[in-house]
Amino acid sequence: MSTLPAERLESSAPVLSMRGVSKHFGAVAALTDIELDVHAGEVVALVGDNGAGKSTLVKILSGVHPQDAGTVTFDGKDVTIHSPVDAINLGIATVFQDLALCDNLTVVDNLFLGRELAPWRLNEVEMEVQSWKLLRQLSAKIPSVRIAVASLSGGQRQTVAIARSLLGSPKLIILDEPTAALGVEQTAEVLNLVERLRENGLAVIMISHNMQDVQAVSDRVAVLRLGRNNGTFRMKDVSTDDLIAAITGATDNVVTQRAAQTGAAGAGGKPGVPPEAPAEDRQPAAGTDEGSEQ
Amino acid sequence: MSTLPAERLESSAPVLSMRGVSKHFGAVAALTDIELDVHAGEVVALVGDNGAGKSTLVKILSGVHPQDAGTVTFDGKDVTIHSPVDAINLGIATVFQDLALCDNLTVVDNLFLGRELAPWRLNEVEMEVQSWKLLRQLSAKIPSVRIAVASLSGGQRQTVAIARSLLGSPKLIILDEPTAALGVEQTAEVLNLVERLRENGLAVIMISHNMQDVQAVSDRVAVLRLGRNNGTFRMKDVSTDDLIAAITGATDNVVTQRAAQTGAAGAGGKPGVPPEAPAEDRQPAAGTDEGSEQ
Amino acid sequence: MTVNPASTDVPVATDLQDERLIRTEGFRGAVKVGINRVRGGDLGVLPIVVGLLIIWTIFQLLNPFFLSSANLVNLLLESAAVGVISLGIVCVLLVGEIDLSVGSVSGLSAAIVGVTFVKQGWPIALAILAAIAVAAVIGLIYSFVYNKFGVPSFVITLAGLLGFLGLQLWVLGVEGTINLPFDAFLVWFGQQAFVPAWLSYVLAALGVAGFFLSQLSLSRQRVKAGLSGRPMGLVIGQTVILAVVLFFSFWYLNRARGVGWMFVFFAVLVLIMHYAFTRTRWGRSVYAVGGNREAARRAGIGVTGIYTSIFVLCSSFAAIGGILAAGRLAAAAQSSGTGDVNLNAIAAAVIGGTSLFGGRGSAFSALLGILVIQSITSGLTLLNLESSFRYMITGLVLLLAVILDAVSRKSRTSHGRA
Amino acid sequence: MTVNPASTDVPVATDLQDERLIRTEGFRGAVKVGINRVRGGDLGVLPIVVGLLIIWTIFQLLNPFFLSSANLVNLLLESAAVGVISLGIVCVLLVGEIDLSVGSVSGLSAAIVGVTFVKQGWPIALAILAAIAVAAVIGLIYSFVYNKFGVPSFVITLAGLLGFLGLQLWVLGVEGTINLPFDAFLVWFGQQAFVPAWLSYVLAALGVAGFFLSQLSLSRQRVKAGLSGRPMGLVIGQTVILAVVLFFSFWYLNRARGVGWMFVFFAVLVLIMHYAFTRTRWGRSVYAVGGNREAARRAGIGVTGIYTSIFVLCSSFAAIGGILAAGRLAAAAQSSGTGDVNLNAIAAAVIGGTSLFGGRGSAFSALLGILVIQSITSGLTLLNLESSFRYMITGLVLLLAVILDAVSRKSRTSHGRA
Amino acid sequence: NGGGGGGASGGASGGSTAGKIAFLMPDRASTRYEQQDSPLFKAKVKELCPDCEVLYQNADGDANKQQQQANAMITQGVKVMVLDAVDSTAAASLVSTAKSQGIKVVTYDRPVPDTPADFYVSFDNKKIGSLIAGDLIKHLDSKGDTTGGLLMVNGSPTDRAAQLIKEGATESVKASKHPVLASYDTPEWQPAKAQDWVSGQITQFGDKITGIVAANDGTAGGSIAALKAAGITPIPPVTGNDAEIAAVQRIIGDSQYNTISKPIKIVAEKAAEVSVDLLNNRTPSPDATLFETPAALFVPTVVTKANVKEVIFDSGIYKASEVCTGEYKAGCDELGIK
Ligand SMILES: Nc1ncnc2c1ncn2[C@@H]1O[C@H](COP(=O)(O)OP(=O)(O)OP(=O)(O)O)[C@@H](O)[C@H]1O
Ligand SMILES: Nc1ncnc2c1ncn2[C@@H]1O[C@H](COP(=O)(O)OP(=O)(O)OP(=O)(O)O)[C@@H](O)[C@H]1O
Ligand SMILES: [Mg+2]
Ligand SMILES: [Mg+2]
Repeated sequence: MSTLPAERLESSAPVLSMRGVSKHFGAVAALTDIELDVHAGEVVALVGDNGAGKSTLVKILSGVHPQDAGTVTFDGKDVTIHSPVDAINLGIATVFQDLALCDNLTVVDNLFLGRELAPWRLNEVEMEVQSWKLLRQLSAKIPSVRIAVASLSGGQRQTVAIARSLLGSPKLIILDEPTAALGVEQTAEVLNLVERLRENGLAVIMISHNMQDVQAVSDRVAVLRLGRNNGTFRMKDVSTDDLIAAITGATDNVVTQRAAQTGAAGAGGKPGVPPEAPAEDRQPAAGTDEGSEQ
Repeated sequence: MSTLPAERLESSAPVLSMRGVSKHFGAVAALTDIELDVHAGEVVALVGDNGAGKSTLVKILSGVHPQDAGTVTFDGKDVTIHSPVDAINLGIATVFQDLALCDNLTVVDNLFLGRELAPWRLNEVEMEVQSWKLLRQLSAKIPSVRIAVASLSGGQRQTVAIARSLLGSPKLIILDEPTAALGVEQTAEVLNLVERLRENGLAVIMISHNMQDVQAVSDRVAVLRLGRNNGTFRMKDVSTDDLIAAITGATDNVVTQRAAQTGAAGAGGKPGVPPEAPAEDRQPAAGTDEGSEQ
Repeated sequence: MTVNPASTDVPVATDLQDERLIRTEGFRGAVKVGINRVRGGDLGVLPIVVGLLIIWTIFQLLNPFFLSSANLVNLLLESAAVGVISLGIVCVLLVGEIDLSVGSVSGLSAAIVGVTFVKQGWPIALAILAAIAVAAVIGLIYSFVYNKFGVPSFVITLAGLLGFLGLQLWVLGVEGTINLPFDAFLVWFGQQAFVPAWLSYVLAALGVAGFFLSQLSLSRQRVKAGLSGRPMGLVIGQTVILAVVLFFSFWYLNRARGVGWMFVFFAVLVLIMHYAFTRTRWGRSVYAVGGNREAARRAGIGVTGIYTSIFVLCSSFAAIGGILAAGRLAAAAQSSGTGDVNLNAIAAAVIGGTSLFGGRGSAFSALLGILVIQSITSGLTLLNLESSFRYMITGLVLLLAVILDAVSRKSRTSHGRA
Repeated sequence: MTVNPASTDVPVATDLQDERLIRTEGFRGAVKVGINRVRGGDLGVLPIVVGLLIIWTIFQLLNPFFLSSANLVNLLLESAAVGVISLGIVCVLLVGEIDLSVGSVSGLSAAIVGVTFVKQGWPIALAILAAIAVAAVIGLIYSFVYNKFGVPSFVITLAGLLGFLGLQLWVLGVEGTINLPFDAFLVWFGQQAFVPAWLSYVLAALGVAGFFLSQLSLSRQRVKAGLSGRPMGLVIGQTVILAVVLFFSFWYLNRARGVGWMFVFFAVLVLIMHYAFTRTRWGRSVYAVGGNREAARRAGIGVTGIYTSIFVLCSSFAAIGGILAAGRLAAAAQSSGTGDVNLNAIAAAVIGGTSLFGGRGSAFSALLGILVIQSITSGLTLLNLESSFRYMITGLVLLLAVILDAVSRKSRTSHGRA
Repeated sequence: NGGGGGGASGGASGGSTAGKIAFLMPDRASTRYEQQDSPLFKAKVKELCPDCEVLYQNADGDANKQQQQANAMITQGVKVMVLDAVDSTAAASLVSTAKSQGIKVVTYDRPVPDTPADFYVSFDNKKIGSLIAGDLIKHLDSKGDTTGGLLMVNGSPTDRAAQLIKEGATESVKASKHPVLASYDTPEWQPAKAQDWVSGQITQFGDKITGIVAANDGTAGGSIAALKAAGITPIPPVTGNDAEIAAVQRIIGDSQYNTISKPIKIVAEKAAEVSVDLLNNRTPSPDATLFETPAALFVPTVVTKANVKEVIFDSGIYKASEVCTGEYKAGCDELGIK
C-alpha cells in the first residue's frame, strides 16, 4: 500500500524516540516506563484501551504536560518540551482528542491561530481563501468559515482541528483519534491525507480505536495497556485478533465473542471484525523489538 | 442477527414519529422537512455526513433546542418538547455527542445528576456501589469514581455519559455517536448493550459514522444529507456501498475510490471497507419508504 | 506503589481494584495519600489556614494584644455580620453569578428593622421577619429578571446596589440614623450575648462526638457495601485534632468574655450551608449549574429554580448580615451596608477559595475568608498606623496570604486539571 | 431561500457555495440578511444604541435641557476620563480577568502628576509620562504575580486597590488636595480645549472617506480572491448613515462649545484599540486566551505575554484616565479615583456588551457603556431629585437599558450558541 | 504599656499620670484630621503628659470600622477615648460600651446627642452650615445680586455630619430671599461628582446661578472647576468648609468665596487637656452643657479674602510657603502674605 518500504526507514535514526517516560496524576499512574520510536516517512499507530494513556503520551510530546521521568529525543537531540511553543518550534504538530479550539472564534481565526498572516494588519482575505482550500481538501461540510466554531457539529470541529495541524511545516504530526467524529467520506480523506504525509517524508503518530483505519494506513503499531508498553508490531505481520488481544490483554474477549456470535448468527455479508488466522510472529515487547531494528 | 423480526414491529404504531420538522440557525438551514419513525423494540440508525443535522435532530428530540416547524408524536400523542425536563418525563434518554457532563463534579455525581438517591441526605455509598456496577458492565477502565470527570480520558468520559442514560427507565434511548471515542472492548460492550435494550422492548436511535457498528445492531437506517431525508432502508436489504452512496450523495466517492485502490494495491489481509456488489434495492426517499411500511 | 501485605488475602474493595492506582490502605496508606496530596497540591483549605496562622503570628509579634483573648473575642464578633453576607456570596459564586447589591440589601434590612421596630413599635421578631421577607422578594426579582431576560447578574445587582441604597435612604427618611435601644434583643445578641463556659464545652463535646460517630458509621457502611472504608487510625487522628482545636479555642476565648452567640450563629449557618451544598440534591445541582449550566439543564435539573433559590438565599443572608450588623452597632444608619461591605463580602468568599467562575468552593470559604480579612483589619488597627500605611500594608498582607493558597492550587493544576 | 437571479450565471463565490446557506446577494440580499440577523438577535451594538436613544428621549421629555447642545458637550467631556479607564477594563475582561484597582491607580497617577508637576515643578509632559510609567510598572507587577503564582486577578487587584490607595494618600501627603493651575495644559485640555468647527467637519469628512475607501478596497480584494464581496449598495448605505450621524453630531455640538478634544482623544483611543483587537495578531490572541486559555496555549500563543500586555495596558489606561480626570477637576485629591470610579468603569464595559467571562466584547463597549451611565447621571442631575429617588431611578433606568440588550442577546443564544 | 489581655476595666482609677489615649477620627473627606487635629492633639498630650501614648485611628467614614477601632482600643487598655463620631447618632453605642468599661469618653467635633459623654469639645456642624450660607447671602445682598438663585452642593447622603451641615445651610438660605435652584447630595463627597452636577445645572440655569453653597472645600473645588470649564466669568461666589490649603489658595486666587477655619489648634489642645485631666481623674471645667454633656464650645471663623491673612497666616495655621506657590504667588503678594 505504501510506496516506501518500511524496513529501509526503520533502519535510519528515528525522528522521535522516547525512553522510560512516566507520568502520574495524583494516585493514578497514567504512564509507566514508555518506549517509542518514530521514523521519518513512517506512520506509527498508537492503540490501546480507554484510559491506556495514549492521550497523556501525546500531551507530553506536545508540551501540554511535562513528563515525570524519562527522556525524549527528537531529531537526534535530547529535548525537554516545556510548553506547546517548544513542541511547535521543534516541528511537532498535534491534533488533540479534545480538539482545543477556541469556541468564541470563527473557523478562520482558529485555523490561523498563532500564525496569522501579516500580524500587524491581518490579511483576512488571504486567510479565508486558504481556509476554504484546506477545508475543501478534507471534504469538510462547513457552510461558512466566518461562524464561531461553537456552532459547528462535532465532525466539523474535528475537521477544523485537523486542518489546523497542516498549516505549519511540521516534521512530526500527531493525530489523536482524528477520525472519531468524522463521516465516512471525511475519514477516507484523512486516511488519504495521512498517506500523502508519509509520502512527503513526515513522521506520523496516529491514535485510533478503529482497527480498519489503523491497518489501512500504518506501518507499525504500538500498543499501550494500562499505561505500559504492550508490544510493537509491524503492520504487515499482525492480525486484527492479535492486535485486539494485545489491547484488551486477553485473546478471549468480548470483541472476539461478538465476532464469533455474529458469525454464528450468519448475518451474511456484514463485515464485523473480520476473523483471521492468528499470526504467530507477534513480537513480544517494545524494547526487544526496537533493539532488533537498530 | 436480531431475534425479533423487524417487520412485525414496524407494523405497530411507532413510539416516536416526526413529521416535517425543520430547524435553522441564522442563515444555515440545519434541518428541512424531516420525517422519522421509531418503533418499540427497534434500533434505528441515523447516519449522514458531518453537519448533516443528526445532532440537531437529537437535540430537538431531547428538548435542547425547539424546532422551528413540524410535529413530534410520542407514544401516539402530539408533544411539544420545550426543555430537557419534558423529554426526560416523556421517557427519552439521550447520550449527547458533546457528552454534556459537569467537569467539576465526580464520576458518581455526574452519573446520578438530577436523580440522586435520597435527595435530602444523599446516599453516597449506594450511589458509589451502583456506579461501579454500571461502569463494570460497560467494561469502563476508570481508576476511581471519586475523581472529577475533567480528569478522565475521552473514552472514559463517553462511558460515563452512556452509563448515565441507563439509570432512568426510558422508553426511547438516543445515542449520538456513542462509540466514537471508545476502545474496541467498550465498543463491543455498547453494541451488546444496544441489543439488550432492543430485547427489552426499548426503542433506540443510534447515530454512528461506523458502518460496521451500524450494520451490526440496527434494524433500520435513516440517512440524512445536508439537513434533508435521503432515504430509509431496512438493514437486511442494504449494502454498505449503497449506504455510503446515500450518505455522500454519489456512488463514485472517495470511500469507494479508497476501497478500490486498496484492493488494487493488493495489500492482502488488510480489510479496508469491504467491496461489495452494488445492491439495486435501494429505496429512494424517506417519505415513500415510510409510507410503504405502514 | 507498595501493596499493603495485610490486604493481599482479603478481597480488594470495589473502588481500589484498578491496577494503575497507587495502592494505599490502613493508616500508613492514608498518611502516604496525605503526603501525596500535599505534594500534588490538593490541600483543600489547609493553605489558607496556614496563611491565617502566619498572619496571626506576625501581628502577635508586632503587638502583643493581637492574640489576647479579648481581641480574639472581638475579632470573632466582628466577623459574624459580614461573614453571613459572604455566605450568601458563596452561594451566588457557586452558580457562577455575582451579587453586588448585598451591601445595599443589608443596609435596607437594617433600615427596615430600625423603622418598624423602633418607630412603629413592631415586635422585634416581626420586624426581623419583615426585613428578611423584603430581601427574599428582592432575590425573587433578581432571579426573575435573570431567568426571564438573561441579563448578566453583574448588571442586575449593580442596578440593585443603586436602587436599594436609594430605598434605604428613603426608608430612613430625613433623620438618617435610628438607634436601637440597648436593651433590645438584637443589640444584646450583637454585643452582650456570650456562650456560658460550661455550655461551650458541652457544645464542643457534642461536635466532636458527632463528627466521630458520623465518620465511623460512614466507614462501616462503605465496608459493608464492599467499598474501602476510612482507616480507623485516620478517623481517630482527625477526631483528636478537632477536639484539641475546639476545646483549646473555647478555653482560650473563655478567659475573656467567651464566644459570642452571634459568631456561633454564623458558624451554625456555615455548617447548615455546608450540609446543604454537599449532602442534598439541591446542593449537587448548584455545583452542576455552576460547573456546566447546559449539562445541568440537559440532566433535567430545573436550572431556573436553582438560580431563584440561590438569589433568594443570597439576598436573605445579606439581610440577616445587615440585621446582625445593626445589632452590633446598635443603630440603623444611612451608611449601613455602604463602604467596603460589598467588597469585603465578595473578597472573603474568593480568598476562602470559592471560584468566581462557578462550580468550585465551599461554605467554609466564607468563614475562613472573613477571618483572614478581619484579622488583617484588626491587626492593623492595633498597630496605630496612618491611613496611607494602613492601606498599603493591608494590600500587601492580603496578597501574601493568598499567594500561599494560590501556589498550592497551581501545583495542583500542574498535576492535572481536577 | 430565494436565489438572486443575477447570480445564477456567474460562478458562486467560494464562501457561498454550501447548499444549506440561505442565499443572499446584492443589496436586497444584504437587507434580508440584516432582517434575519435582527430576528435572530445578532444585532451587535444596536440594542444598546437603541437603549441609549430611549434614555435620551425620556430624559428630554422630562427636562428640555437634556438634549441641549451645551449639556451634550458636557456629557461627552464627562465621559472621557472614566471611559478611558473602562477601555482598560475591556482589555482585562476580554482575557477573562478583572482589575479592581483601576480607581486607585487612576488616583495614584493623578497624585503623581499633581506632586511632580505642581510641587516639584517638572514639565507637564514628564510628569504625565512618569505617572503612566508607574502605572505600567504596577501592571507588570500584577502580571508577574498572576503568571508566576496563578493568584486570581480579583484578589491581586483587590490588594492593589488597597495598596495603591495607600500609596496615593502617601504621595499626596498631609495636604490632601493639590490644585492644578488653571492655565496648565492639562486643565485646558480637560476643560477648555474644543475642536474648532471647521476642523471638526474636516475630521468627519476624513472619517467618512476613510470608512468608505477601506470598505471598498476590502470588497474588491474579496471579489478578486473569489470570495463574495460586500454589496455596493450596502457599503454606500452604511457610509451615508455614518456621514449623516457624524456631520449632524458635530453640527449640533458646534452650536454650543463643540466637541472637546478630551473626548476626541478618548474616541481615538477606542478606535486604536478596536484596530488592535480586530486587525492584529495580538488582538486575535487576546480573544483566544479569553475564550479558551488552554487552546490558545496549545496553539503556541505566549499566554503569559498576552496577560502581561493586558495588565500593563489596563493600568496604563487607568493612569491616563486618572490624569484626564485630574485635568478636568483641576486638582489631584485624596478622593480622586475613589468612590464609584471602579464600579462605573467595570459597569460601562459590561453594559456595553463585554462579557465578564472573557473572549467576547469590543472596544466600542467602553464608549457605549460610559455614554449610557453618564446619560443617566446627567439626566438625573437635571431633574434635581432627592438622593433616595436619584439612586432608585438610576438603578431602574440602568436595568431597563440593559434588559433591552439582554433580550436580543437571549434570542440570539436561543438561535444557537454563537 | 500595662493593661493585660483581659480588657481595661477598672484602669481609670489610681491617679497615675501615664496611660493610653485613643484618638478616633471619622473620615478622610477632608484632610484636616491627619493634617491638623491628630498632630496638634498628640503634641499637646506629649507636652502635658510625656509618658502618655496616643493611639490614632481613622475610620474612613465607616461606622462599623469605627466600632471595631474602638473595640481594639478598649482591648489595648486605653483609659480615655477621644471620639469624633462617623455617625453621631449611631455612636451612642460606642460611648456607652466604652463608659461601661470605665473608659472616659470625650466627644470631639461632633456631639453624640443620645448618650452623654464625659466631655464635649467642639463646634457644631449645623452651625457651620448656617455660617457659610449666611456669609454668602450677606455677600450677595451687599452686591444686590438678588435676581437668580443658589445651588446647594451638600455632602454625602450617607454621612450624618453632611446632613447636619445641610440642615444648617438650608435654614440660613430659607431665611433669605434667595431661592434654591437645585440641591444635590454629593455621593461620598466626591469633587468630581460635584463638578458633573454643577456642570449640568449650568446648562440648565446658566447665569441665573448667583452663588453656590458647597458643604466642604472638596465639593467647592469641584463646583469651581465646573464654573471655570463652562467659561463663566466672573464666577459666582462659592462657599467651602475646612480651610484646606487648596481652598485657601483658591480664596487667594479669587475663585472661591469663603471657607471655614475651625480653630483646630485650640480645640485639639483643649481636647488634649481634657483628656489628660480625665486620665488623672480631674474634672475639666466646662463652659457649657450640651446634650447633658459638659462642653467647651468654640466658634469657627468664616474665612474670606478679606480676612484670610489674619485668620490663616497670622495665626500660624499655614505658612505662606505652603500656600503661596506658583500661580498663587501674585495673589499672596497682593494681600501682603509672606
Ligand atoms: N489531567 C488529568 N488529571 C488526572 N488524571 C488524568 C488526567 N489526564 C488523564 N488522566 C488519567 O490518566 C489515564 C490515561 O488517560 P488518557 O487520556 O491518556 O487515556 P487515553 O489512552 O487517551 O484514553 P482514550 O482512548 O479514552 O482517549 C486515565 O485513567 C485518566 O483518568
Ligand atoms: N448552535 C448552532 N448554531 C449555529 N449553527 C449550528 C448550531 N448547531 C448546529 N449548527 C449547524 O447545523 C448543521 C448541522 O449540525 P449537526 O451538529 O446537527 O451535524 P451532525 O449531523 O451531528 O454532524 P456530525 O456528524 O459532525 O456530528 C451544521 O452545519 C452546524 O454548523
Ligand atoms: Mg485519549
Ligand atoms: Mg453530531
